[in-house]
Amino acid sequence: MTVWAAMLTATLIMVVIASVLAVVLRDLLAAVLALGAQGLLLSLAFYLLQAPDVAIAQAGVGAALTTAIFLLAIWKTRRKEEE
Amino acid sequence: MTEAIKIETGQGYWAPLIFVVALLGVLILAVLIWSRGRREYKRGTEQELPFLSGEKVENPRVGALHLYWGLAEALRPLLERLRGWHSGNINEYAGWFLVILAVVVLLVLA
Amino acid sequence: MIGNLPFVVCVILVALGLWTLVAKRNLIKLVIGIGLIESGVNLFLVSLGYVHGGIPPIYTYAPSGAPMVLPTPQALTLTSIVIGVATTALMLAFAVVIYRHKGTLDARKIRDLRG
Amino acid sequence: MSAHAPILAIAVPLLGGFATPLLAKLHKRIRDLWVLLIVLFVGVAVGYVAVHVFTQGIWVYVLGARHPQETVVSGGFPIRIMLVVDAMGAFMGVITALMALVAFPAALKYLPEEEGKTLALTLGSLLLAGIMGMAYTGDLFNFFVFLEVTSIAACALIGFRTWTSRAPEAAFKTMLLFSVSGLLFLLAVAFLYGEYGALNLAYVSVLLRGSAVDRLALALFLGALLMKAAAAPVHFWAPDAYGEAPAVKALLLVVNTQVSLYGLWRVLFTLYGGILDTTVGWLVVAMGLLTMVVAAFMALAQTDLGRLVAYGAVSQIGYMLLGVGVGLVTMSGRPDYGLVAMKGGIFHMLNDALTVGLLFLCVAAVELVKGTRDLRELGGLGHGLPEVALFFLVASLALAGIPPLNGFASKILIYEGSFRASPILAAVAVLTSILLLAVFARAFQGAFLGPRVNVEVRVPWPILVSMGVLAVGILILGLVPGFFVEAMVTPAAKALWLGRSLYLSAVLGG
Repeated sequence: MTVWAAMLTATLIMVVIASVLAVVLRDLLAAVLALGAQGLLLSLAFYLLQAPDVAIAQAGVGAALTTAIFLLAIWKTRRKEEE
Repeated sequence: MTEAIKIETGQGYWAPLIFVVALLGVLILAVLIWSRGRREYKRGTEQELPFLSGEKVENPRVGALHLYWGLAEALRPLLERLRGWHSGNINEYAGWFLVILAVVVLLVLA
Repeated sequence: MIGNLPFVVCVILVALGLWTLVAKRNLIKLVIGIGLIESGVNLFLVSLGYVHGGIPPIYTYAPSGAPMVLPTPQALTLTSIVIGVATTALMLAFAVVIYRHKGTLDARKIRDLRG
Repeated sequence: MSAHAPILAIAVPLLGGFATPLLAKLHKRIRDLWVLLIVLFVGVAVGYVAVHVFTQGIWVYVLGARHPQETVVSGGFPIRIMLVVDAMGAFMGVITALMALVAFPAALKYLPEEEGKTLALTLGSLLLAGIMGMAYTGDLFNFFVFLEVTSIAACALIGFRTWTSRAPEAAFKTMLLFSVSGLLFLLAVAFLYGEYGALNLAYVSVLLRGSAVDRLALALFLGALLMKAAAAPVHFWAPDAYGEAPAVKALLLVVNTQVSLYGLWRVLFTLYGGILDTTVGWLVVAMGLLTMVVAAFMALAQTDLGRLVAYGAVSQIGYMLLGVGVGLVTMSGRPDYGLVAMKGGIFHMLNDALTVGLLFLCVAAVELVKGTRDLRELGGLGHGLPEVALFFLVASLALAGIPPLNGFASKILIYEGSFRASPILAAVAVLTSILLLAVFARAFQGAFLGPRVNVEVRVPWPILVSMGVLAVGILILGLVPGFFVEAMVTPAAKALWLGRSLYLSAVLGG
């Protein structure tokens, strides 16, 4: 197992963990931050998969901009999920 | 030209212009029969006013919801169930999408 | 070698997203679910194009000899990311408007349109 | 110019739509004129393409080639993006252009300036571009992009009246379901790309072998497009969307649904035509029957006129699914009744656009005059609005399939074709038509009959002209259907049912 494969495996496992957190966390702010982390990790995975241009787009648009829009929406509504 | 006025339906054809001519014939016949009827109807008398069980009705409007009251009443269990199905809950709508997706996958892969 | 790991992760992400749509009631959570499905599909596309030992398809003068990673799926992914942001923003805007009217984001309570 | 007509029919509304808000800053009149010019241009371009395709066969337009008619050499690998317009695509384009030509002038007078008229016109123009793109493209990924363009534009149109609470709710639900279906469509495209390394519809179609991955992709295509086409039981978004969008713009939403149906036919007949068995056909038939029956019963239970018409529109989708589904079932044996059913289903797309469009314009007029669409409060409008009442009556009868109007002309083809496949199908379709007649008789009685009520607001003349155009279309298609069936519907049906090899050879050569 090369260093590259180990890094990709670790990244992908962290992507899954962040995704699960984004779904199960009841605090929407935390969930959105988990989604943002997932986006960044995904961008790292894209970089490792030899797609640097996609990685840049994913980090800038897919992770940062999306998270900003989510934060704006939460700021305009409420932070906790209903029971 | 005959092609333009009719469409083949496999077992026969549908020619609307012939239908219209026949319809006009039937209408003329109906008007003829109607015109031979007795003329007892008088405008401006009580004959024009609506009565319900011998009582005069002030606002004789039958609302749309009262039309087919019997049909709607008979179908009530079905209609209530169908309305319950359109529950407005987005989770259920997404669930139905998953159900259809599962059915399609099973059908196609089988 | 990494084998099928990216594809397994894609399946997990898509399944997780679909489960969110059915099981979660908060509208913003539903939009998060859409985001997860989208990242799953994007990862699938990028993994499709990956060639082991390939070079990124972004050079004007590519080093000779090495195979190139397929450029088409990467272009598709770029398009998909941008479209994803647009849909997410639109859905969140509607969620905010709904909250302003109803004071809640609970899917069970946002049922004016039924029957 | 004329050599570039297919791409211009997509590019002009797309770029023109983005220019609309800028021109609105200059002057409102310039903006109105601009929008009308865009729609007129699309009409002319689509008409030109249609005449060309119906007389000379499939039009392949290659983007980025030295010469737009340049096709790949025999056995070659198509690397460029293409627009491929066959008879069915041209027919779909004609429906779209017709409805746009009717909807936009009416919208100019119907939408109030302070209620985001500029936004609505821009979104309508983008929606038009997306629909044209879906109708003309010959590339799977482009189809996905245009699918998302229509999703975003349509949902923004549904929900742009943010001061009501119902419109954003409908828009959110619709957008959520559209997003899922769009992403699953992309996943299916990715499956096919992974298997064959191509996105060109014709090229992938040649390569398809029917492996497990192909079949999984087919399932995803089916799920995504059936959802966007509002087939039961995934039709829940459709009555919300049609009912809550501005009634004039609901015309474009109806065309959007139809172009999704067109995409479904394109995938099933052209892409998977070589390997499809009858199971999928029976699924389409079953969902068609369910759609028409459920929507008709739901229409019976409505008290809101707009929602009632919306359910009526959904039930018509069932007829199209039934007609083309019978064609799909019989595709291997190719009996002549299969083609009859196909013709009925495809002819019904045009008829449905006209009748449902006219009904939505009538709803718009009623809403404009009375400010409400609730059947419990409406009534007696026939005295003040005799022309609207007449149009509503004509459209209702056409939708219920009463001869000699156009709805009957297409429904009799569906009845006859499906009767030969199985008498039960035709029986259900006829009974549903009778139920729909009852529903629309009730709607007519509730809105237009009864004691006279005062009508202060006049219906603006562009809306009445649009209604008149649609009503004349209904009468012409009803009285002389043969001409249109021979000229446009039969080629379109044959292009799907028999023309797969023609489509493939037109794109790939040889």
